[in-house]
Amino acid sequence: MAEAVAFYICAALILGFGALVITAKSTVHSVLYLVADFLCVAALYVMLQAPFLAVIQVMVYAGGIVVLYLFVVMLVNLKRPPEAHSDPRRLGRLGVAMAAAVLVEFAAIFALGWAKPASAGGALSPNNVEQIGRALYTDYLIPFEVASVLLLVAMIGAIVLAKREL
Amino acid sequence: MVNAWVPILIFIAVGIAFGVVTLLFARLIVPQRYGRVKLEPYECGIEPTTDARDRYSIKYFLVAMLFLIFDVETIFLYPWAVIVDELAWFGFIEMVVFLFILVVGYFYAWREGALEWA
Amino acid sequence: MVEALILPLVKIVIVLVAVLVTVMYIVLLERKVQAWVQVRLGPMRVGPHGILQPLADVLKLFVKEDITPARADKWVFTAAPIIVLVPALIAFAVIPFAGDLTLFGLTIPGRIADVNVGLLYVISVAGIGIYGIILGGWSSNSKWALLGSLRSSAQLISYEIAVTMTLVTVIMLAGTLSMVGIVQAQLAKGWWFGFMQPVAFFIYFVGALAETNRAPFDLPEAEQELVAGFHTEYSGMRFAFYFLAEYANMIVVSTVATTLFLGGWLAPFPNVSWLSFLGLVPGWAWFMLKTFGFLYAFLWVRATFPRYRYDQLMRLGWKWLIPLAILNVVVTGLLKVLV
Amino acid sequence: MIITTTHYMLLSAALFTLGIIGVMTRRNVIIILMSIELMLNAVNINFIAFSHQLQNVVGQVFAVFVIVVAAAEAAVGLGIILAFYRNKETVNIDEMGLMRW
Repeated sequence: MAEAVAFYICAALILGFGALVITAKSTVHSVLYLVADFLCVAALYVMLQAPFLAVIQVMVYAGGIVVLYLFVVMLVNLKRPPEAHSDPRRLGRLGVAMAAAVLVEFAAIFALGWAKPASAGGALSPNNVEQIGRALYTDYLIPFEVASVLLLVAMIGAIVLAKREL
Repeated sequence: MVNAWVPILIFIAVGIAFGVVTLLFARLIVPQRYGRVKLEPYECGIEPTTDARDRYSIKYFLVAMLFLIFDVETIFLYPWAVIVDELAWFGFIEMVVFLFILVVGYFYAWREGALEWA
Repeated sequence: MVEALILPLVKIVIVLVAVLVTVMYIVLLERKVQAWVQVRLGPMRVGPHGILQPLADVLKLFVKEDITPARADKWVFTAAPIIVLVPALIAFAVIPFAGDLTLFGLTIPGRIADVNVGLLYVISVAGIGIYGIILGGWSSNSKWALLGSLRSSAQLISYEIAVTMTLVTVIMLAGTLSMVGIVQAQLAKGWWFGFMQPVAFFIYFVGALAETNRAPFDLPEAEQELVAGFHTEYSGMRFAFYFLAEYANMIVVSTVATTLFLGGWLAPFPNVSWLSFLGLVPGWAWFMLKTFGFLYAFLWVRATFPRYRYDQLMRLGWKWLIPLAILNVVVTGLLKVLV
Repeated sequence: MIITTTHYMLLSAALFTLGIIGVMTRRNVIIILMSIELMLNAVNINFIAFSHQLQNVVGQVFAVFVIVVAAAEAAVGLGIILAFYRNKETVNIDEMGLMRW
């Protein structure tokens, strides 16, 4: 019961803040709602027994990625609003198609039945960090090293893009 | 397991409530005498002429970007640190390779002057 | 019900009140310490030796006029102080202030929560506080505030990397991320991690000074160049929140240092039998003693060192502390696999 | 009132839709990138819900990788936006036809 209440509150907050992100007039307000959204997602992860993911969601997403967004929003000081001359119907057809696809997805989720809740006493131990570490550094060794190359490339790319201004 | 987080949730609620209630309470008792000049931003007595939200150095973007990359790197270090005894040499070499690749990027940033502020 | 909700609530209120009172008196102590270093007396008027000065300060802040500048973004301007204060407070949730206490036949754990990612929780929560600083400066729409907030946030994130990376070595020794587990690991090893990882302790101390915007790294509010930094436009209670958050953060980093490097609630050398009489002093008293020692170091440093220049500050963080932290991780890992 | 994985899937699908709507309707490229972050989060919710359902940690490991990719994407994407803004003084995606041929 408590779990259901917590889930519905979390879900409402996530979707509410998500809607605010894409509708807010000021970009800075959008960024703020995005942070709130990510914090609520972190709360959801805690409920799903993924505390390590919850903290890195806060640390990397809320505390890193969105800080970068905020810095860029502040750097990009706009003389005129970017939405001034846009044609809302421009991508209308594509939007309808996308929405239809999502509706099909919803229908599929409903049609294919409701999954059972997780069985208690499964293999997911409460000591989540060790388990993730074991999987990450043995089975997923190659993706892990590739991730570092990806980060290296991202770092070099961003520096090259900004370098001319240094 | 999840129950261990309930006190934290309560703490967050209490913290926000403390902030909001204190501000509202202060709002009730403080004097409010507004004047146009009083509400101007402070610029050492000179009347502000331009908007404060102007363009500023791209250095701040670079610092935030480097922070983000290193932040992601440290989240890989923590699970490794927890089971470092178990992984032994294998894990150590893995992590040295990982750190080496990022240190290359670090020295690139250094060489390109992304770390200079003079 | 009592176990799950009432007990944590009581502890939260106790911690909250303790933090507020400590902040009030740390401010007084700071003024006193600085005065003593300069052979002055410090506040003497309000109460004997000025011990009622904090109350007068709080009263003053409460009745000061609270101004929202005309060009400010009103909602963000009000939200920013709360955003900066709440993380500073909730970081205390995982700090183990004491071992288990027994009261009226009830075993009460000496902390609010023990989650198995405790250390990362503290780090990530501290990261959220940055928003309060950036948004406070941005929403004021004042040049001093905006520049101060940019500098302050750049400084915070720079030193946060060095600190998070250096704390990895502590985790390598402890083998757990739980704050309680880290203290127990120090009991098992017989040494405080401050002795086993002096380099990490040093980096943490420097980083802690910088992350709390304390002298000699208090550039964001260097009066000579930036007026008051990101809170230039703040007054009254909202200013008080920034002030409170800064000192609460100081206490957070001190309690974290106590837990990670100084053995938490443990008595010194708990495994040396002829020193066992030290165990007669309760754990929470040791914890407070160590925390105050660390806080005192903050005040002492402020009274002693001149302020850094901004480029010197960034150079120290990026070109010295971060490589040192990475090197420390590698060396500790090497020692771990060799021994 | 039992919360099943289906609930999480529906939430994730709804959040993903919000992301799509954001990408489709907004012209500010920073907001479009933020909508993409919303979509990545929806994906992560799915990963972790299934990790919980199957009691298997692999879903969480993949969520970690998604976060890494999101970080790299934000760094490079925002770098491109800044470079573009410095040339053209705009962040409107309709005016970003530089690479279109």
